[in-house]
Amino acid sequence: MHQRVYHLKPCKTLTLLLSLLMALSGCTNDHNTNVITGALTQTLHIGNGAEPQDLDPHIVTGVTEHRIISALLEGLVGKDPKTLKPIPAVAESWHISDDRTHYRFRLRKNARWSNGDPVTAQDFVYSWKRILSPGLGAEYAYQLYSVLNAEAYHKGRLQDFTQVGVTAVDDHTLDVTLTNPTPYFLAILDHYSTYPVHRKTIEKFGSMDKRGNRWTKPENYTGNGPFTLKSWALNRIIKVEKNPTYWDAGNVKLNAIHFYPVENASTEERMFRTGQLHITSTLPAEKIAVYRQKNPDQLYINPYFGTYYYLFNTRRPPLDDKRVRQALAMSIDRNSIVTNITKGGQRPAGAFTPPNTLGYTAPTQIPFDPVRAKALFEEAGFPAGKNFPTLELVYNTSESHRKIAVAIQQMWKKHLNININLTNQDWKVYLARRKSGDYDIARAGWIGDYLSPNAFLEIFTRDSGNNHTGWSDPEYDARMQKSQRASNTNKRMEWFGQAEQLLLEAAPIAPIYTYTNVYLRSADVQGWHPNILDHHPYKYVYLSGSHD
Amino acid sequence: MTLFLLKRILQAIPVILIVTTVTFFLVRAAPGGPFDTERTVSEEVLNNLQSFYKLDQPVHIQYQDYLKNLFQGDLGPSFRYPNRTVNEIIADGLPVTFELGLYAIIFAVILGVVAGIIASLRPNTLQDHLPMSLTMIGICLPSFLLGPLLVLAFGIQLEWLPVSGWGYSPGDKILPVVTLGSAYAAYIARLSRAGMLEVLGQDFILTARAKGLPQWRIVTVHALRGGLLPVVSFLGPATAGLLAGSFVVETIFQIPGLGRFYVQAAFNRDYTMILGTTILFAGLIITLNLLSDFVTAWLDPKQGFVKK
Amino acid sequence: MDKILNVQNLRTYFHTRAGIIKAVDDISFCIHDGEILGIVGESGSGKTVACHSLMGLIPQPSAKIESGSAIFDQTDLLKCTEKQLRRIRGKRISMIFQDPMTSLNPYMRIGTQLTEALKQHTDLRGKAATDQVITTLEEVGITEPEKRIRDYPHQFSGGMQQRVMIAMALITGPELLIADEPTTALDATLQKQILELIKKLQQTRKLSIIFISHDLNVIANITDRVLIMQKGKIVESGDTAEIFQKSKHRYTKKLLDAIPTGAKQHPISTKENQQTLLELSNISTYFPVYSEGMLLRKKSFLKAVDNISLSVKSGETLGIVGESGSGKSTLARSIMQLLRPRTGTVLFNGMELQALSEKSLRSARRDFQMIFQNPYASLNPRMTVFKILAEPLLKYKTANNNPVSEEVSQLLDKVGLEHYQSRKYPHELSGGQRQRVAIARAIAVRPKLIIADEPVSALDVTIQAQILELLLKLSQEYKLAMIFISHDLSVVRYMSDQVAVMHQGKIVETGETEKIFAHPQHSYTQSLLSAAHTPIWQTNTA
Amino acid sequence: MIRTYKSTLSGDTWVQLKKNKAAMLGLIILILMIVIAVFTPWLTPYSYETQNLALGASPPSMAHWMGTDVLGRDLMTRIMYGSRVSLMVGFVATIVALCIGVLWGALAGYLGGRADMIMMRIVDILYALPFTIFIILLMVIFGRSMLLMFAAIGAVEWLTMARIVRAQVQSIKQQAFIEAARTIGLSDLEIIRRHVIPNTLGPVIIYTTLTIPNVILLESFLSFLGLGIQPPNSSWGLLISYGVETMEEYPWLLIFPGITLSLALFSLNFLGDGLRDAMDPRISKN
Repeated sequence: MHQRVYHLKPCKTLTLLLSLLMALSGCTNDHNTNVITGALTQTLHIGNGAEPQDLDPHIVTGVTEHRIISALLEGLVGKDPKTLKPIPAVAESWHISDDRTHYRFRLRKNARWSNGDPVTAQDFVYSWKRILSPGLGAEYAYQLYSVLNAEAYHKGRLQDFTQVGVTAVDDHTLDVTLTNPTPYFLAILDHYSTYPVHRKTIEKFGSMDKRGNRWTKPENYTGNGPFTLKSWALNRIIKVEKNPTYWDAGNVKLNAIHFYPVENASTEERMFRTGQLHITSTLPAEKIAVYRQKNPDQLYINPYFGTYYYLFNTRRPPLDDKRVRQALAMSIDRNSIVTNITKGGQRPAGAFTPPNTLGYTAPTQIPFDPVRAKALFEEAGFPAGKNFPTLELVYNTSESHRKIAVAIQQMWKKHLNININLTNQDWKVYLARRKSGDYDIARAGWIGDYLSPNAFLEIFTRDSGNNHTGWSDPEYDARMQKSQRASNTNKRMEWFGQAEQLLLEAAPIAPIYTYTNVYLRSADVQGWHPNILDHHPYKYVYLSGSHD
Repeated sequence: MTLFLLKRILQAIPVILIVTTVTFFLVRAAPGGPFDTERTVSEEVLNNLQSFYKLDQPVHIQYQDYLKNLFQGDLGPSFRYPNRTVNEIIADGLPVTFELGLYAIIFAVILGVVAGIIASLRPNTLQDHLPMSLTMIGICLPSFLLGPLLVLAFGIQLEWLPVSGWGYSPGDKILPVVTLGSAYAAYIARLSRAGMLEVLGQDFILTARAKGLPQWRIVTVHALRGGLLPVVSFLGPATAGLLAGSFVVETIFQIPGLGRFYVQAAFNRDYTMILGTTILFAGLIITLNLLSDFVTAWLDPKQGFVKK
Repeated sequence: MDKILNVQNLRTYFHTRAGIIKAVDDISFCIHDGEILGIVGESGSGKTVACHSLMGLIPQPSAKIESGSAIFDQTDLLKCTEKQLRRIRGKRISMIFQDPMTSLNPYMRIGTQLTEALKQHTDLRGKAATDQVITTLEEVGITEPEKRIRDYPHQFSGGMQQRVMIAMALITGPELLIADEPTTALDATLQKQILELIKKLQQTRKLSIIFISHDLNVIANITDRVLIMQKGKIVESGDTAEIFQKSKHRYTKKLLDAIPTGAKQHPISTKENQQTLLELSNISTYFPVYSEGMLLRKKSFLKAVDNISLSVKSGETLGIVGESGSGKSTLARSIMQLLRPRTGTVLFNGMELQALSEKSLRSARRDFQMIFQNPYASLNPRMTVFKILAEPLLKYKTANNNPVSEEVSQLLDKVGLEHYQSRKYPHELSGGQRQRVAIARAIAVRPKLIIADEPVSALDVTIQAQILELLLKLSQEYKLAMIFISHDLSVVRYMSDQVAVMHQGKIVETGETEKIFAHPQHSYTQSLLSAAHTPIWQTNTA
Repeated sequence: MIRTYKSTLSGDTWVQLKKNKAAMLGLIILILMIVIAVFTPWLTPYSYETQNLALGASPPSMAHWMGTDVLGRDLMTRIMYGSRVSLMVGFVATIVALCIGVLWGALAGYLGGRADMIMMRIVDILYALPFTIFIILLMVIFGRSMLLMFAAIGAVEWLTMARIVRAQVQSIKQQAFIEAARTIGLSDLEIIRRHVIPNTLGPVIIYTTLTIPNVILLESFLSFLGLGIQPPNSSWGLLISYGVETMEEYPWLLIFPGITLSLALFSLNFLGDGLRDAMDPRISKN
């Protein structure tokens, strides 16, 4: 079959394509970006990292949820945005007994819920009862374990909640009794797990201790914070508006805050660059150098209360030998990692607790000392890495973990002449393997919930569920107990130092660096003070119109 | 014709049932549960959670409950997002992903068919190789590369188009659709070129030319309908693949679609969400295949339903 | 009569990678107003390319008009631009083609295809256009055109489709009609009707027609003057009667002699002692036909083969003749067990074929082979001739143990092909050569029976004669029984000892070939014989 | 005695292929890439893993023709080592998909009726199963190996292949030479092997050349998940995905792997087109 072929004049097709392109370019981007309109309407646009699982303070655990809940609810005690010292919130004032186990809180008369109801002491009792009720399965319930019998009630050993150390003397007086003096108890009261919830709303949409309660839907939400929940479009945007009934409404300058659940860091950075966001939740490592150079005023690097470290499985030879662990920890060039790889202003960490936590800094540091490391290796029977088994380093899927693992793999090869395999695992498999001890070396990170060395050092006590290294030392536990019962701060810090020294000497972990919070912020944002907990109460924040 | 539909629908039910069963046990075999987090959860809390979601019951009972709810159309609560059910999440996400997928396919078809036709008019000349190579780029540049590239060029440098979002500002749908559609444009271009070449070689084209019809009429009215048959039969399975493919585009352009849930659910071991999206996906594949077979039959009267 | 078209030394060459092919090599001819000019030649003689060159329909990049002129109403068609040509094509000169099944757009209703031509060349629109279509359809003999206008081409029979084609060509009232083998794909009776229709239309519309064909009977029957073409050149031209009576050119004589006439040369006398090889007793094969009911499909049966009984003796050739749709092929496939007959038994060499298991049937197949109609489709395009022939030989590991390549060469010699051709692919061979390969494949395993289903109807007349001779020689040499199926009476008469006439699935008459042809009993056989016009130039022979 | 031409299909195809310039160019480039992949250790002074953290990502220079990556490793070396993985994955996984897909499609298309329906519904089921969970499970149960990756990729890619081959076979089945093959007494399997499958090669080759790029990029997704290759070694897909992250700061980290992949894909496609035309006797000869 012959096939007839046609001519299609080339110029006709070209003109067609060109006209299409011209039409497309017509709709240029109108120039009132969120940042510009935001300043006029005092609306803050924040990149929030991920879609929040829920907005019920007693169920959620993540940072993304914390950022939103802290706008909607307020606990007994707040934190000073600059110094993080406890400041009055719903509780106007409080009195602590001499033996430091009894706290009496005076609640503010003008504290209101968003539907106008007054905030009463009974609300707090009901809320603490809710989070401690076994049925709810609240993961953060252990924050209140320092309260008398709270742990027993939560673990189901005690049924009668009245025996738990929290009672409402009258509408505006709340008594709390602790099992033993807890110096950081006031710091805990700023954590959203201790926030009050509106009883009538909870019971209207489900029972007190059952999940799947619909009260967190925008149309049902009732909170006592500076803002109320206006709308929640899944995966798109969460809007909160100024709450007129808030007791300190007068000082709240922002009218609304829009949270964007942007998961991809580079997408978030691009949204910031085109003026869609005032503040981002994070910043890709490679962009740090660019912003440091081009517009340093938008780049913010604040120390963050967390440490990145490697776990050694002390149950598996040769990692059961302390010298091997020390040698491995000492041959990590932490400086090179923070300057060449993470590049996010992180500080190399010789110890587990971040330095200068309420004045406490670890007495000893694990140095970068390859010479001593080789010597230790020889002592342990592995001269120049001979007959040292190939260990497996497990980490969960992420770019930065991969880069750090590859760098450390190289360092161990260079300094100790040993080979390790890197195993990139899916998040859940990684968690399961770490919990069950099915690993040689594993990557880990720990963020403190409240500002105290205890938030870190308590992990390695015997009964802490978060110690996967298999290492424990009765002497270490004893020193931690002493720190709890120490009468004054200096004594307590002294005991923390003793405990950490023991920990670093045994080296079940190899600390690498302390986290920093790297994010971008528009110059318009005022009243956003950097602090180690990345804690920025919105009521002090406002937008100035000063931009080019 | 109704019999044709009925038969295919009857075949669909066992397929969906088998997919549900296999996925149901597959997800439970994967290590790590929905409630494992960085901070180890105490035993009591874990037990409470398991009981609330009835995960502590023997598996076969869980399976029966799940099927019972499934028949009533209830896909169960999401583990990851406690205050939302899977139905709600799908109801939220699906329309957006569907819209994205639909525009992407339309874009791919227009680009692909035009390139295919231009190429088929003068085979083995520049007019043939140029469009074919251009559409090839769609395959060489994967979406996770093309997306950011387009954003950089049109979003940031030229500031013609918004960088992210879906439906907020005008033109924010253009870049995601181009990114998702370009990969399919290459397939469609090749298929339509082959289809057109085959039809243009047939006798009735010669008759049409003998009738003195102008060339554009011969190509569009006579050749196109037969030429695009292979494209239609390709579109069925391809559109189903879009749901999974849209995950990358939705992340790059911050689009509130279902693709993200479909892929994240696996990482979060959100059993009900995985099952929900998988069943939806299975249903989608079957309907789309049925649709493409139906359209192919309708397009070709000899084969299809016009009675002898 | 003045000349409506005058072509002078037209040359059209194909420039392919394998060199230049001179499809039309310097031909000149003219056609007078109201005259039917016949162009005769075998496939590849350039007759179609010549006409396509006039109309500008030749495949562009490879084909090029080297020289010549074609004056039509003072304009030289070869010099026209595409736009000018388009005003003439379909308006003043229109064409009809050979295979109506593929020449109509299968996806478009015939009504639209007809109005399309009208809209292109006249300003008739809407109702007026539809009326014109209906009148033209009536003119070509389509019943109830108002209803049939909405039907698709595949809803028409072969003959009807050709009538639609003619209507489409004539609807714009052309002066010149080019008919490219319009009747080749049709049966004798249909052929006759279409030729009469064309003659009638030529008279009523005062049309001049160029009638291209390779079938001399048709040319003799309808044309006033004729050109004989061979390999791109006109070897002879003149009045039809004159050319057919006393042709001068050697090639024309060869064409005329190639038409098989008369009875089989040396028929095998029906001696009783020959044992019957094949015995069919009341075989019937039904095809389920589904009419689209609302929900359930109403199942009705088309009785393609309806209660047929016949027998074939070894060495004897049984001819089966009948029009298309009479069930000839279905009968052949039922015998070969390619289709399972619904009722009746097939006894072959004493074996009951239906009863055989799949495996034993496969080994029994060795003894009965088949040759198919379309030489292009019956050979695997991706296998060389050598492999096609080696396959059956290896399958049955023929007794004589000489190597396969030896066997293949012998087979090639038997069917008259050179050995070097064993390296070629089917599409590199001509139609005749391919049919020879098919025959070689059939006889490779020394079968006892060969069923030839219209083996020559797709071939040119000269090639046809060679293949028929080959089949006769082989059947004698190998004492083969043969069932020869064809719609061409003269071919069946020439080949078969016994003849069976089939009509709508039944055998209406059977017996000695010459007895049937001399005085047919059944009315259908009589109409069949009268339809097959005996060549006018041989009216004298009995 | 005539020399028996054992003219295999490949013999003739090679003769035809040589005439197609574009296809030959594609073939040469591919062979060049394979040679480079095999002899990489001797071709480059640098190792793919030794880092030079101080250097970090440096643009192309005399020392490093294609510059260095974020960890200071020579990009050209990593691309060459990467080609080993990508080409191997590209070809082997596609061949796995090809074999299963063609066999399954041919059988389903040829048998037709109930068998066809069941086989195609199985394909639908496999289409729908969640691929990510399937990968995670594979990794956990069988640990990690390249074989496992081929199985995983093959298990996904053969489905579309089967669908295409089935459609092709259904049209071939009507051809007369299939009926002729049956009259010779060949069994169904023999007919499928000798007559049906060779005639499906055209579209199969085209689809294969379109599958290879997908497979290469799918490998990077699997490696990202942890199934594929582990750092520090790399593959084109991985290099491109790393390159995308630093597209603005270090564009060469994206450009060079991107060009290499595109070069490979273009030459593959031209080769594929050439092969298809060479194998289809009808087109190649006139």
